[in-house]
Amino acid sequence: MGLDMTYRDALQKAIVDEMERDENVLIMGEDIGRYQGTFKVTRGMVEKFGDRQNRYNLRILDTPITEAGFAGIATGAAMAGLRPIVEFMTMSFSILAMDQIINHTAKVHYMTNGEVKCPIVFRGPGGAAKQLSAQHSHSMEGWYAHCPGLKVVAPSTVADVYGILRTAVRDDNPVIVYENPGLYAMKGELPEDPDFTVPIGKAQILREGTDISLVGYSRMTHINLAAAELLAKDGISAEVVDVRSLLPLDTETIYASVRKTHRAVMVYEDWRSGGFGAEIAARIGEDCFDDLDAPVVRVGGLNVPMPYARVLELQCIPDENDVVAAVRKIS
Amino acid sequence: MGLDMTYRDALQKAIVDEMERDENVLIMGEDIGRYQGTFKVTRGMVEKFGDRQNRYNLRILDTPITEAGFAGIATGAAMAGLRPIVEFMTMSFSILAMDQIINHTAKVHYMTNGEVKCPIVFRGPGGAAKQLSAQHSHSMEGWYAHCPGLKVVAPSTVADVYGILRTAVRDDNPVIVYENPGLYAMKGELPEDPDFTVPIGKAQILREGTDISLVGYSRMTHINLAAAELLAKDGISAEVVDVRSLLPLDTETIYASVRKTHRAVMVYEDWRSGGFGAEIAARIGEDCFDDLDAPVVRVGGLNVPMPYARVLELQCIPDENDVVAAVRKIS
Amino acid sequence: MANIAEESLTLSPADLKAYYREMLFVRRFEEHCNTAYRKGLAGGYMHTYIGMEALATGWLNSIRKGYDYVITAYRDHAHAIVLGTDPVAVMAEIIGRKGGTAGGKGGSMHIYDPKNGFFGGWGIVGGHIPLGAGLAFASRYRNEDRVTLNFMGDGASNQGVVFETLNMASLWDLPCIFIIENNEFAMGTRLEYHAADKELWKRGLPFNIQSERIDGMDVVQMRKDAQRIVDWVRENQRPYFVEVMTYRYSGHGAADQDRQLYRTKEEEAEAMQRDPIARLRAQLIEQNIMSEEALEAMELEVEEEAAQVMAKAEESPFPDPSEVYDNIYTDMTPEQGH
Amino acid sequence: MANIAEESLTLSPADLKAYYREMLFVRRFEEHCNTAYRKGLAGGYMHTYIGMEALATGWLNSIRKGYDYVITAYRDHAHAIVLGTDPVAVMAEIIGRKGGTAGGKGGSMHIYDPKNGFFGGWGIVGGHIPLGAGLAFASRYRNEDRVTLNFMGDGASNQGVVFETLNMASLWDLPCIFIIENNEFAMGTRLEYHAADKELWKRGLPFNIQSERIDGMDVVQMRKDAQRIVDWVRENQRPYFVEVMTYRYSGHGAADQDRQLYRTKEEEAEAMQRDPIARLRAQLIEQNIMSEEALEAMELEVEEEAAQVMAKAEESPFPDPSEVYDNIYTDMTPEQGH
Ligand SMILES: Cc1ncc(C[n+]2csc(CCOP(=O)(O)OP(=O)(O)O)c2C)c(N)n1
Ligand SMILES: Cc1ncc(C[n+]2csc(CCOP(=O)(O)OP(=O)(O)O)c2C)c(N)n1
Ligand SMILES: [Mg+2]
Ligand SMILES: [Mg+2]
Repeated sequence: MGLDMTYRDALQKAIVDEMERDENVLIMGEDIGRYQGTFKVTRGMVEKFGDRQNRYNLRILDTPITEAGFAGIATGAAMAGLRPIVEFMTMSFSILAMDQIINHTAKVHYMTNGEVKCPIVFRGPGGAAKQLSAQHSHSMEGWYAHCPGLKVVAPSTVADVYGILRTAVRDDNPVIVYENPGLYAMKGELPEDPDFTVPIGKAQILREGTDISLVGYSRMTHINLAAAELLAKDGISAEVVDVRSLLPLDTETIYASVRKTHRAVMVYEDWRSGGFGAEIAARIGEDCFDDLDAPVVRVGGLNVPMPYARVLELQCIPDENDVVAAVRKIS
Repeated sequence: MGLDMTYRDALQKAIVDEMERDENVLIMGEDIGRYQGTFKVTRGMVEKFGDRQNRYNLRILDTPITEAGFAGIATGAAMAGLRPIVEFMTMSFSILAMDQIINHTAKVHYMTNGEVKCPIVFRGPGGAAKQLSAQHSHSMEGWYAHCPGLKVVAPSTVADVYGILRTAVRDDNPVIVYENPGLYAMKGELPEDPDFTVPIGKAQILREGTDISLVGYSRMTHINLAAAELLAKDGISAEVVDVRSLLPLDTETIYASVRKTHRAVMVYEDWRSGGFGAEIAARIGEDCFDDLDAPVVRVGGLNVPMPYARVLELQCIPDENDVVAAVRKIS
Repeated sequence: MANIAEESLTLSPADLKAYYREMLFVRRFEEHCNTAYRKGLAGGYMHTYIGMEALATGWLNSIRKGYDYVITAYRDHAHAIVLGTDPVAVMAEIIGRKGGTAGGKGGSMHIYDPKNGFFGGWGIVGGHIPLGAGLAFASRYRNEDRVTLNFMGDGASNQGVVFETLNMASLWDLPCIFIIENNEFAMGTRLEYHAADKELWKRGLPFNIQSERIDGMDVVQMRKDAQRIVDWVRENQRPYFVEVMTYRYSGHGAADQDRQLYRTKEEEAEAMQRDPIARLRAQLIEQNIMSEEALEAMELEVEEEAAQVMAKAEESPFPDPSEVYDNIYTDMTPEQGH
Repeated sequence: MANIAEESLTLSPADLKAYYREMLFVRRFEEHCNTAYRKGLAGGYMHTYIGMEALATGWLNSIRKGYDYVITAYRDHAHAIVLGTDPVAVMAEIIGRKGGTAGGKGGSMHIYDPKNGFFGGWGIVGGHIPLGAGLAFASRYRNEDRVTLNFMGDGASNQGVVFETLNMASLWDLPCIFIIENNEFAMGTRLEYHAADKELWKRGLPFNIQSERIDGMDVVQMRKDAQRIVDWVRENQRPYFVEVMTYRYSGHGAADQDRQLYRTKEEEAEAMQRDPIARLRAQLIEQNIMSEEALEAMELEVEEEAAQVMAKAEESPFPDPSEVYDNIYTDMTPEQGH
């Protein structure tokens, strides 16, 4: 029997547990301290790790709105042996730090031929929250997963976000943790084992099935579970593959599922065209060609800058009906 | 009979012709004026359009090394009716302007619901030049082609770079022109027609074949042509599809080729995993499933931060032998 | 730097009345926005201008409306309204309706009205600053005598791209006024926790830009300073950097429910003493421009007007789902479907 | 701002001799680099420090080598050498050999030697500046008394991230010295065409950072100023901003063949008068520290040594193709193959 808690609280617990375990671990970001974080992941932490009246508190550090600058400062600190966790208020703002992350953080280890390590975690909500419009709703995981030198994870469950975040903090390489804001309030169970961690790089089967593989990550895994439920009513047995880690990608688990079901739908919230789902679909198509009884179909976000009005926004984000419709196309 | 010239000179001719045609067209970038451009695309232009002793010359404007800032200034100027061409010294540096391009330029038209247009061209060399190492060798076209609101072209011939650049300058939307530095010195023929342009959004068949489609863009099209030559010696007839425009993507032409040959290899220089070639491969797999006699195989750049030593660097970039090897896998 | 132009403007009683009415309307409008958010009529982020009204009124009445260019961040309702955008269209946008300034595609943070010279309405902190300089670039390129007002928050003034832009604006003589709306907070972060030197006006100095700090809580002074600066920039075709001291009475956005996380009630109460609307009201009475009764009548009228705006905006239908693909490009749509 | 620490350092004749030898070695080394580039032994970009030697010698002899942190851009050979990296390893890197500081993976722009406190060696103009502040952040976090030297070019000092970093360095009391190597050019762009105010030292002021401009062509003065500033930062644990005036005698990089595109021969000749090496040589003679003969002997020795370095570097083999996947991660490789 584990602990019942939200994804948000599991995230905080992982951060706190790691900060208590290792004093080199710190967290920085905009409004994460005194203001408690816009998505409240760090609520109460400033009191735990210091004093809210301090000019600055290096363990839980409120930064100015200068994403490139603090991503770089954290990277330099990691190069010198600290293990920073950087929160982006939303992943959309990490675009401003892109040069630091892609062109510096990700390359430190290679460019020094292994002399310098860069143990750092960048995390934050990615994808659409609710009516945040075009500039605040980016999915960034695909771009990061494209970049060698980074690891990229997108956990979908309470246990996973806890276990993977702890692993990420202990990893000697830069890790991007993509959190969908739609998951923060979701409840789930956390194993009681205080040493519980989840390795990076392993996909998992969250529902067994025989007719089709629904492949996704982060919140889309829950959409896939809902779709599987709907499909079951129609006698279609869908297997739900939760990718969890985009880089490295556990193709073994994904392929094993496809080889069993002979059909796959790849589901992701990012813009359909050029999202990382295209990579996963292309790999399945390339490596499981003879096992496929139908094309790998993709369900992605509409190729549209996110509109504000709810009626427009909802259209852009894939839901279980879109997944069901895709399954019907190839069943 | 057309004019013989290099890709570089055709590029300049397109820029000059458009600047002479329309006084709202200007070009800005680092060292493009007095220094003549690091890749010499703008050689001699400062004399043509102004005076090198001027403090600044607004038609051919040397900028400080502040990519985000001048990409944004050019975008604002476009919003107010000018038609700027922005040169990035290399596309790798456009990462610093990513927030401006992805989150501002690309979205102006949609966010204003069509009230404001943003006619702007961002261009520059992308991909590996020669031994520029990890930070200077990025292919950025995949990221841009992922972003609705932008158009993205990657012309491979002298005529195309001229004709497409002219079209891009006249386009009322932001256009990214990806130039591979390996093409600048390449010679080719430019039609004599002074009104010659090439539309954005059309792929072309550069060599007809019946056994396999080699799909690529920019410099990789020439690699594909070389591979087709090698394959011909072995009796394999390869069709070379030059994609030219990534967004919009001319799937019609690509699919028609695949439907004829029943086999496809997708070739791109960008990191294999998550590059835009994955999107094209995924689309072929999705839409031409029944036409395919073999998996769509991809040939991409190694998933490695670009190393300096020539022996290492050369390994990372696909060549005709890699394409031939891929063809053999599925023939 | 010393002030470099003489104050010459004198304001008529009619001006002061108009300013009072305008600021009051903005405040009532913003209150309706907060209500709309609480009622679930508006979603996303909702940032109001309550406490800062004198800036919009002071600056935007000092330019040639519809000719000069204006750009700001997401706290943008007031700018649009004072520039002359139909408040119904602004409110309709805020509640995501077809009749909104962007057909419901933008929401509160993304109001535009290019006909009135208003270029938004941007959500990335600091991101629009180069765009504003670009507007000024276009007018300099065409040899016009437009001025661009480029507003940003105190928090935004730390963003790197702002400094890049200041350098280029000065290098290239762009007629752009960079205006920091220093309301002392960036979301829940106090000025002294985000800026190494609280005197933000100094940031223009190393770029050889005329720079100063002025008071934004006295609309009369604000208006005079603004006119002086706008005239100077139009005349000299050079950039200007101004820090305007103000205060945000409400939370950062409508979702910010606990202001005591970052400031005390006492501090708020003290700031309330400087309320630009109350201050002008007192002046109107003191200078016998309006009687208490006349003021009350006007206030009722404004309240009524704001309520009407809200009601009319609500009459506007939601956008049609098919509109989702409209206006991504001028001439095409991207690949459609999920 | 006024200088805030007293000059106390006195340099011995042995010091001056050592500096002369060191600067001369750097120059000879750099000349070999240019030759290597012309011969096709080195590819990519090749930026030498010719004319700027006094900065490396002055600053890097003022810190605790191997304890303090140093970071710079792509013009990085001198920094590594003066910090104590084996010049053979530096040259081997420059010509892309296995024995290079990064096994041939980095080349001229990317020299690292963390054992000696040297963290590179970076190619994105301005991009390493926050990394440098991050090194200082780590030492402040751990309550050490390290100092970080964070070098950048004049062109780099326009990049937004530099200003962002200055703000945070001051906010958080980072013991970081930001040093602008102002060689008057950013590639082919003169200072006055890229910076709105040529006095770059002023850029630290709005962040409440001690800021000053010093001369980098007199190694003796350079060394004293550097020591004064390093001591102050170590003591006060605050950032410092310094503009050091120097000149780049060669082209921007080895590929820059036409310096007359952006500067006159007369101007170059004038700058040559300030050559830091010639200047120290004259001082050594004038102050009877070394005779002409002793100097010539030393010069021959240095020349010989540099040639040896080149020869030894060339003996190092090329990396093995299989190494391409090494050290992308500490514990895995990405998906392999084309
Ligand atoms: C690049 C970026 N980072 C973070 C945010 C989230 N955010 C929105 S408003 C804000 C505070 C901005 O403060 P300020 O510039 O002072 O403007 P004010 O809200 O006070 O008007 C923050 C952090 C954002 N929108 N963009
Ligand atoms: C972000 C970025 N933009 C452009 C370049 C290309 N580039 C390399 S060096 C350089 C000039 C830099 O001048 P400065 O900072 O003064 O340094 P110096 O070369 O004089 O030492 C430029 C434009 C780059 N490497 N990175
Ligand atoms: Mg503020
Ligand atoms: Mg320089």
